[in-house]
Amino acid sequence: MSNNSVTGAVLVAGGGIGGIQAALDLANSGYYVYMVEKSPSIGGVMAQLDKTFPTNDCSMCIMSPKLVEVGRHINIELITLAEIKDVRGGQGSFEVDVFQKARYVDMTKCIACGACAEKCPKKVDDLYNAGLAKRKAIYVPYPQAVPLKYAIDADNCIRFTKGKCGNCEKTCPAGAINYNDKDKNLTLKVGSIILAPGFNTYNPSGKAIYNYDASKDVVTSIEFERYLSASGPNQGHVTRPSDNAHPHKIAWLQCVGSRDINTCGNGYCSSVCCMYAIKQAIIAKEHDPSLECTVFYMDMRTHGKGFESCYNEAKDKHGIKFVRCKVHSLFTQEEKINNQENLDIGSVEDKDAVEGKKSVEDSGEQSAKKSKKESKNKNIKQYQVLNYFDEESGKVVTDLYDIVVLSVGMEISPETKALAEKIGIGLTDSGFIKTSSFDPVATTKDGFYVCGAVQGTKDIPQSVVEAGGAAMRAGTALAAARNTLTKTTPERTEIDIKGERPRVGVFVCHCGSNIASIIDVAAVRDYAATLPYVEYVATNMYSCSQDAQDGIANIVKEKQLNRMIVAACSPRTHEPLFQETLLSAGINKYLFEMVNIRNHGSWVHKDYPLEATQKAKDLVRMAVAKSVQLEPLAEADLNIDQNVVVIGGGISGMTAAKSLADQGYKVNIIEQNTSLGGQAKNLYQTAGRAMIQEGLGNLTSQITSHENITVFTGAEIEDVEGFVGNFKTTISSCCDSSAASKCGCSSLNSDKDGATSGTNSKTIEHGVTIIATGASELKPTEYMYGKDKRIVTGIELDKMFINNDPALTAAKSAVFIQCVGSRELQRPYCSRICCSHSVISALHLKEKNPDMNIFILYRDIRTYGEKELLYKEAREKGIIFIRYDLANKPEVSVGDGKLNIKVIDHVLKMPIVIEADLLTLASAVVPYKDEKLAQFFKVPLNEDGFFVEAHVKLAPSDFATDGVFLCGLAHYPKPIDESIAQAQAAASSALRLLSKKTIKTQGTIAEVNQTICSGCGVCLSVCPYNAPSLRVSNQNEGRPKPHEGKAEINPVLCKGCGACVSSCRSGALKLKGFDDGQLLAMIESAMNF
Amino acid sequence: MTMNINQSDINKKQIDIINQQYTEKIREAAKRILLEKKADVVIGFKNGTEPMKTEPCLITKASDVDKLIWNEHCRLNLANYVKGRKDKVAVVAKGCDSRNLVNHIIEKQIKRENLYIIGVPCNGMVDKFVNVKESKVGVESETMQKNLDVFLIDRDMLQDNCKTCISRNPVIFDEMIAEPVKERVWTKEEKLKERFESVNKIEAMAESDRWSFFNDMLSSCTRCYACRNACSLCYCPTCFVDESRPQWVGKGVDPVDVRTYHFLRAFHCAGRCTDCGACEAACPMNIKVRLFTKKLDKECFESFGWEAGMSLDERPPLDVYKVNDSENFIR
Amino acid sequence: MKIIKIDKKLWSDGVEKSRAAYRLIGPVKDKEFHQFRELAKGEQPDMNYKNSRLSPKSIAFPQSETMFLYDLDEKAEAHHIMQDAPKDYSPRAVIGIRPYDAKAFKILDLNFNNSDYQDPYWINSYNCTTFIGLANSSPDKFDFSTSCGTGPFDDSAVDVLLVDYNDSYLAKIMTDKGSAWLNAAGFTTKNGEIDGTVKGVGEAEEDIYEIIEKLKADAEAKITSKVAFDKIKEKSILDIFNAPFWEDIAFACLNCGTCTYSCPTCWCFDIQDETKGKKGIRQKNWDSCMTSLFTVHATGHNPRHNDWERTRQRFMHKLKYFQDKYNQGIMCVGCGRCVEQCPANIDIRNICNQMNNGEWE
Amino acid sequence: MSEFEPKIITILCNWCTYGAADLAGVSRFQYPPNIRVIRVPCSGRVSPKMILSAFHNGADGIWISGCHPGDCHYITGNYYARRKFMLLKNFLEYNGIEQGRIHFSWISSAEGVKFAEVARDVVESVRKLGPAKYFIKKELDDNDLCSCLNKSNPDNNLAKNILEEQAA
Repeated sequence: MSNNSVTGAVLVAGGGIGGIQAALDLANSGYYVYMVEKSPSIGGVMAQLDKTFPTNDCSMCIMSPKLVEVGRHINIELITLAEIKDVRGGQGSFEVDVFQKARYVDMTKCIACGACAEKCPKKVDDLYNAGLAKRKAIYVPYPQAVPLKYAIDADNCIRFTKGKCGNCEKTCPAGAINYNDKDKNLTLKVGSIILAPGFNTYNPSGKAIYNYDASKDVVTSIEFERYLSASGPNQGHVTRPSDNAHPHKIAWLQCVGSRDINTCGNGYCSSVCCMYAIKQAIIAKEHDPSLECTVFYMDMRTHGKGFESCYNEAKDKHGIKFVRCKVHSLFTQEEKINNQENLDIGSVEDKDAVEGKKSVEDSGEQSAKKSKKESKNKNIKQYQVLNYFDEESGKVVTDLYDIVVLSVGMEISPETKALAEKIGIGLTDSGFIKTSSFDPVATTKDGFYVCGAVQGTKDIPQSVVEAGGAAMRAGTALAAARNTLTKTTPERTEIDIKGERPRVGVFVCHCGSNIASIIDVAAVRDYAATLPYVEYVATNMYSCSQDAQDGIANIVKEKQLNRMIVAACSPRTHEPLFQETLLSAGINKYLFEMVNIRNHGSWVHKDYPLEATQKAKDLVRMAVAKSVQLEPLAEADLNIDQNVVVIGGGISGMTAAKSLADQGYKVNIIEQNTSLGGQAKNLYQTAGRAMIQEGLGNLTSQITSHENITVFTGAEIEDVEGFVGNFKTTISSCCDSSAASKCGCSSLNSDKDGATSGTNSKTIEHGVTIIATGASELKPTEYMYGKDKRIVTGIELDKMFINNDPALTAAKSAVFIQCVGSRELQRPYCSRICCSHSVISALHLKEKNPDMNIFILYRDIRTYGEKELLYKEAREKGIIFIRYDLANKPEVSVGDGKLNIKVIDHVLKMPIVIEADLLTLASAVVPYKDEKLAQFFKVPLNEDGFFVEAHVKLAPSDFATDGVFLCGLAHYPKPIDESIAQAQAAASSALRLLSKKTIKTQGTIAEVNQTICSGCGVCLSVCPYNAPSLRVSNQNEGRPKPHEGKAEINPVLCKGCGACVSSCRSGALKLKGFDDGQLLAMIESAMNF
Repeated sequence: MTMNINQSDINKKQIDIINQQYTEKIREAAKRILLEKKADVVIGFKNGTEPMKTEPCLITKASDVDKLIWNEHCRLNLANYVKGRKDKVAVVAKGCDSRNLVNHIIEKQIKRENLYIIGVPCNGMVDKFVNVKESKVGVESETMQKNLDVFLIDRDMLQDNCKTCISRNPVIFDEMIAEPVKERVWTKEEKLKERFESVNKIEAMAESDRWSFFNDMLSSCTRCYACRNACSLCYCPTCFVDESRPQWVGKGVDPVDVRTYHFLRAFHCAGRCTDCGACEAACPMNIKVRLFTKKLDKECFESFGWEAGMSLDERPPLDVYKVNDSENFIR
Repeated sequence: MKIIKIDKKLWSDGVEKSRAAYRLIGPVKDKEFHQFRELAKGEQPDMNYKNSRLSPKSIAFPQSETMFLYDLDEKAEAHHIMQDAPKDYSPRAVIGIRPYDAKAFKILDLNFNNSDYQDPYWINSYNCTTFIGLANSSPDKFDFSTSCGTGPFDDSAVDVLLVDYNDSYLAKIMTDKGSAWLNAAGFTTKNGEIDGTVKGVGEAEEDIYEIIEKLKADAEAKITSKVAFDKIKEKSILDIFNAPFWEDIAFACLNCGTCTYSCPTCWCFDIQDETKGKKGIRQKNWDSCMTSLFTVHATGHNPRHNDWERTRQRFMHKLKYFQDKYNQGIMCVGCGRCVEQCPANIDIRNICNQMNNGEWE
Repeated sequence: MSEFEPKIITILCNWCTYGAADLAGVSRFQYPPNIRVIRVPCSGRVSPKMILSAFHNGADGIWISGCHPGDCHYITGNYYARRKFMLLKNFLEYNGIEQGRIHFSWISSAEGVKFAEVARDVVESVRKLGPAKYFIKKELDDNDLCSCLNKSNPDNNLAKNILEEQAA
């Protein structure tokens, strides 16, 4: 089957979160990935964020494991400082010309000690900090950067610009500086290309109305994000930039560079700004509860999962003010103040930050901010004056703010557009890469896929979803060449050390002068030699250098060491490296222990060399005490059944099924109804104006004719056993086999011996499960729904469109009421799709009958992204939008055969009555709240009844439970294109597992000693992964299982957190690698010596 | 005051009558349950060998049911005798016993379907040291007057935990042998003030006094583990004090080891303790070990609104969490 | 044997005086209970106590006793070598011990000092101790000592037996050790003579024997509960071991250590090492046959897996095995502590009688 | 007192606070060298045993830090830990352990500044309290352990009473 014309490698252009996810999905499912990133390290905008909405998770915390995984992946090749120049060839075999700028630092030698940057005399605007701080000409963009290798910014380096200096070369202890490094042109052979270049933020500079150039106190949202960040220029202290005074009032201006065709040409909505403004306001308030925060907006667009409640909390709990008004301009007002009042000025606590500020002037650089007016006189305070129309009072209000944050929108960079044009990829009118509703991650050109903001403005989870989708599509095209270019780590044999007396080797690292300049490395080494079980001690100049690694491995072999300790830097960055070294010497990698005497020692106690040395000795002693108790740990292999079950035969389920079937996997679709199609059967058009019945028909016929897909309709799940890789799902049909054909449900037990009577059930063995059970439209209980046939729901209207109902053309007046059953007390979430859906339907009505009077009664119009253009079109076509609020909902009445809708007009503030021939209720999307299914697969449901994904941001299509994935409306309301993308993403996640055929369990997992387990079940209660279970006898086995009722841990599901271990009163649980004995040995030895 | 003395006599008689009624009803129920095979065995109390003593007993034959008795000395918690049994057990349960049965069901130590609960509305237990303390039988106290409607026994003679009982009637049962007694209606403030009065007193002490108070209190502890063994919550196959790898609590009578034992035992009962008083009723040295468990009861009540064993639907507070749990102690 | 009469007014001075030659131990009230403790300077034994909560066996058999010390520091001389723990075996007197408690020491002595095995810690402690017994004129309801080969006036295990008699103590001098203490207390001369120099101490009157006998009879009459164990000896071990009543007897038992720890004759101990940092000790701790750890094997197998088997072990040992092995009655002095203190009303008197009188297959 | 340098057992979760400590290092934020870090996967791994054991062995202070709620790498570990810690801290203090001996914090891997800040505060608060007094297992060569009498130790109630009497 192998097809030589297809190349099993994919190029991912862009190292933001989208690119990262796509690369990981592909590399983990059998494709070699080249990741081309234009900056020196990956991470993109997400790395710059302080927190992520709506949960306010620390952005770096959740992202850095992914960064590290990319950096260490043997099937991902990072090509940094690089750009695509040209692409030749076609789908399956492209040749890509890549231009890579010289780094001037040898990545194989650089140990990221930072000595070079310390000595570098040249300060440059730090783009990571949005130009608000300075970095050096030799730099890493941020401390957690991957690859963690320095780079020289040749445009600013004194050595390159003036031919002098050379400090870094002199300082570098590793000899990594190479001034002779040259730019390179590479040609990469790949089968598919994923474009994930991300976005630029709108630059408000040059637009006088925003006062951005004139005042330092007007900042963009990305700048404010850096101010908020603990790793930002102010260490997270928000101060008024002009004078570092403590701010009292901050305003956010929404839609700067979005929904704006006057100041700029960006007619679309940027989708994320409302939420990030809320997030920033909440964080700012958390820093200082007395702060007054006001968000000026046009429509609050909080249409994502958990967003609406975040918005409500911002209002109700945090007291953030929301004012509906597009502020047209602002200006600076100066105020003289006397010295008494001046006390709170200049209170930045951190010296570095103050120096950083000063250096802006010292450096003599022309920065964007340089030209800004600063308050030269300390006695003059700057305020930002906002004039706005307050709807409530009906008056123009003038208000003063300390800081104004411009919620800037997203834009696609000219370079990206130019590249797209050059390689012939279609763009939308707004300049985003064009895709279609039914193939949302494929560009107009075969072989090119897309994810993230370049396809249209979106938030992180949506980008991650698309990344999965793009990976799925890119991989499917290359399925024939899967595993042809990937590398595998060779299996190595380990020496069995069981029963041996511990023989510990301790290696103490100088890290050049990083450690040795403070800590007496030789003394630590000599001290280590006196510790029990220590058989060998040594120091290394750089323990992580290749030659040191080789040396260590040789010593381990020669001295027959069976435990290894390296006292150097952080295990978070270097443990895998040394474990690899130990493994290469034939010793189980879990017999390694790392002591952090640099990050936790020399670097933080530089004025206390004696104490730092003593601390290093203590830490080494603790590590020795632990290491003698370490045991070799096994990573067991678990086979992954190669079959798939998809639950739900709607668009999402079918797409997921097709995606995996196209890659050669056998897929079973279990559908409760007697036919496939789900909600889409009743839908008319997508926001992209694609005809849904046509698309659905194509998809359904592909499914039913697919050789790898078996469809079970009218089928219900009876029971589920097992776990990742080894599920057993029993389904039954609504009728017995003989009646099945009449009903439309599947005959389940007829596949072997023809139709049989009796119970109609079947057990399917499968390795992964995709839950795509969908949701339904709420049947409204208000607005007289059901009392008059002119009152329909959104879906019912679509049915009328599909049936070309004559009532539609006959209608003279049509009204839509939005938020029916959504954003209310009993159902607080926004149903996301209804605004766009009503707008499209309204447009369609207009097309049918241009004279029809159409009114859309709304609370906030949430036509996010390019759907905003539909909203604009609707207004242009005379569709009237009337806003109502929750306290004054429209009233529907029928009298004399007339259908009247009374609503208070938001402009006139007067009730108006509309007589309608058609009233469409944009009714909420409600989940099935399938608790039985949730229990079967041990996956959670949220309060609203939607399934809860593993992580809101970074794992939107996964469950915390391994082997179970999620897509479509069961996750949250979403339009078809997003459902399809998520279905592909869920399939991609599933593929990561399936393609491995076996998975390795982690070594550091929990284990139960059943003889002392009391079977109380606390471990089951605290484990988020369902790893523990209580032993139950199989009734077929006849006699009770040993230790029945006692707990056991499924090593495949355990992630090794240890929550069960600390909760177990009986002490029956241990966490290998972090067991009580080991930790108590560390505690004891920390104090006793 | 003469009124009161008379009242006391009336109470004494009332108790005797109630004991007699309860005893008969229990025997009747036990007999029926055994004959109807609703359970294989009945666990209840029999008379002890000395006054003020009772002994838990196991009845397997309907002909033996007359051994069963009920009086105000049925201190031990019979839930402790039920855990781990594989047969079908009927158990005589007062309020606190039933709360511990709830714990057992939640913690899978017994299946509800294997349990038949003979519910006893409880009139309070007499402190086992009451004679040692020169009992005040017949001598009226003010507290008794106030609590006449609540307890039939002189408050000063009551076991300490009974004085502030929140569930004298069983929370789950298959049958009741008498009409439920009237429960006191508590406000949260009253609970915090009265139920945890002893704890509040210690909290009000200076730190160093607290340390020496407990050290003094535990100085007579012999580590006989009667408190642990009488506790229905202590069912670990190997107690942490007996762990040997690592052996991190010494086994001698070093005060720190003794202290560690009591500290961690109480912690293991956190959110599970029903304040049944079995530990103190068992302690031969009359050590007020409930001062430890009650502190954690108080914390769980104050912070998580939790009282153990009141419902089958929720696991104890350390097995669960709420996103908005208090964290003002965390930086 | 000689009896002297000591005026109670002289008593405390005498006790204090004996401190010059003895470490003094006696019953003192600790919270609500009496305990035997070393008496601090100026502290007097409470001669009006009824019974101590715990038996005084810890005087020679402490709950925790360090036997050896060791050093794990390889830099230290003699590291990893057990060193004898320092001990103080200077003379000590236990004042006010009840006759049955003193009798219990004789029983313990059978175990700790016999031809097969001599426990130096026990022997040294026992030998350096003088027992100044105090007859019990008002035994409580739990006392059944008379049927256990001792009694409230038993003088067989004490060096001196004091009998409370109006304003005096009648002191029966049983041994030289006893005489020596009386001498150290200044009640007698070196040879145990009474030379009349101490006012208030004198030879007892002639009829003192009858008086004591009368007091003794009065006291013994107050003891109503009895045990019989004569037939236990005759029954076969397996017969009693397999008797049908054990599970019933043991049902209520919590398997706590209350009975064994309060018992004056329970002698089981366990040896444990404890280390902290580089220092270590080896210590001997009381053990209890009631705990599962008592017999658990290194393999995890426990021959007495069930709670009731452990309860049976305790009574079989005390009432059967001991009789068979030593032929000196039962391993019980009838002090009644276990009966009084058992939280579950496990009553040795009932069990003994059941073992003795019971008829079964 | 000014000579006293406390030793503080510090237990950090691998994913957040250990990362913050690394970042503090990278950023060269200085803090006193009194803490001894033990890395665990999750703050949910920390059990009361470890804390008691630290006191037994003479730690002057204990500091435990994990991810902010919601940031837990293991989804919910720190939520369970939070309940445990709350009870434990209050129970220790009820037992007489001074306020300020035991500290808890949530520090994300981006909060290098906070790590150094909290480290300084923890060390200072413990330093102020002086050496640990309670829950310390005494040295095993102490003579009173060799006593031949049961329960003859400095905490002996009797001895204390006598001392009090003598004082009075």
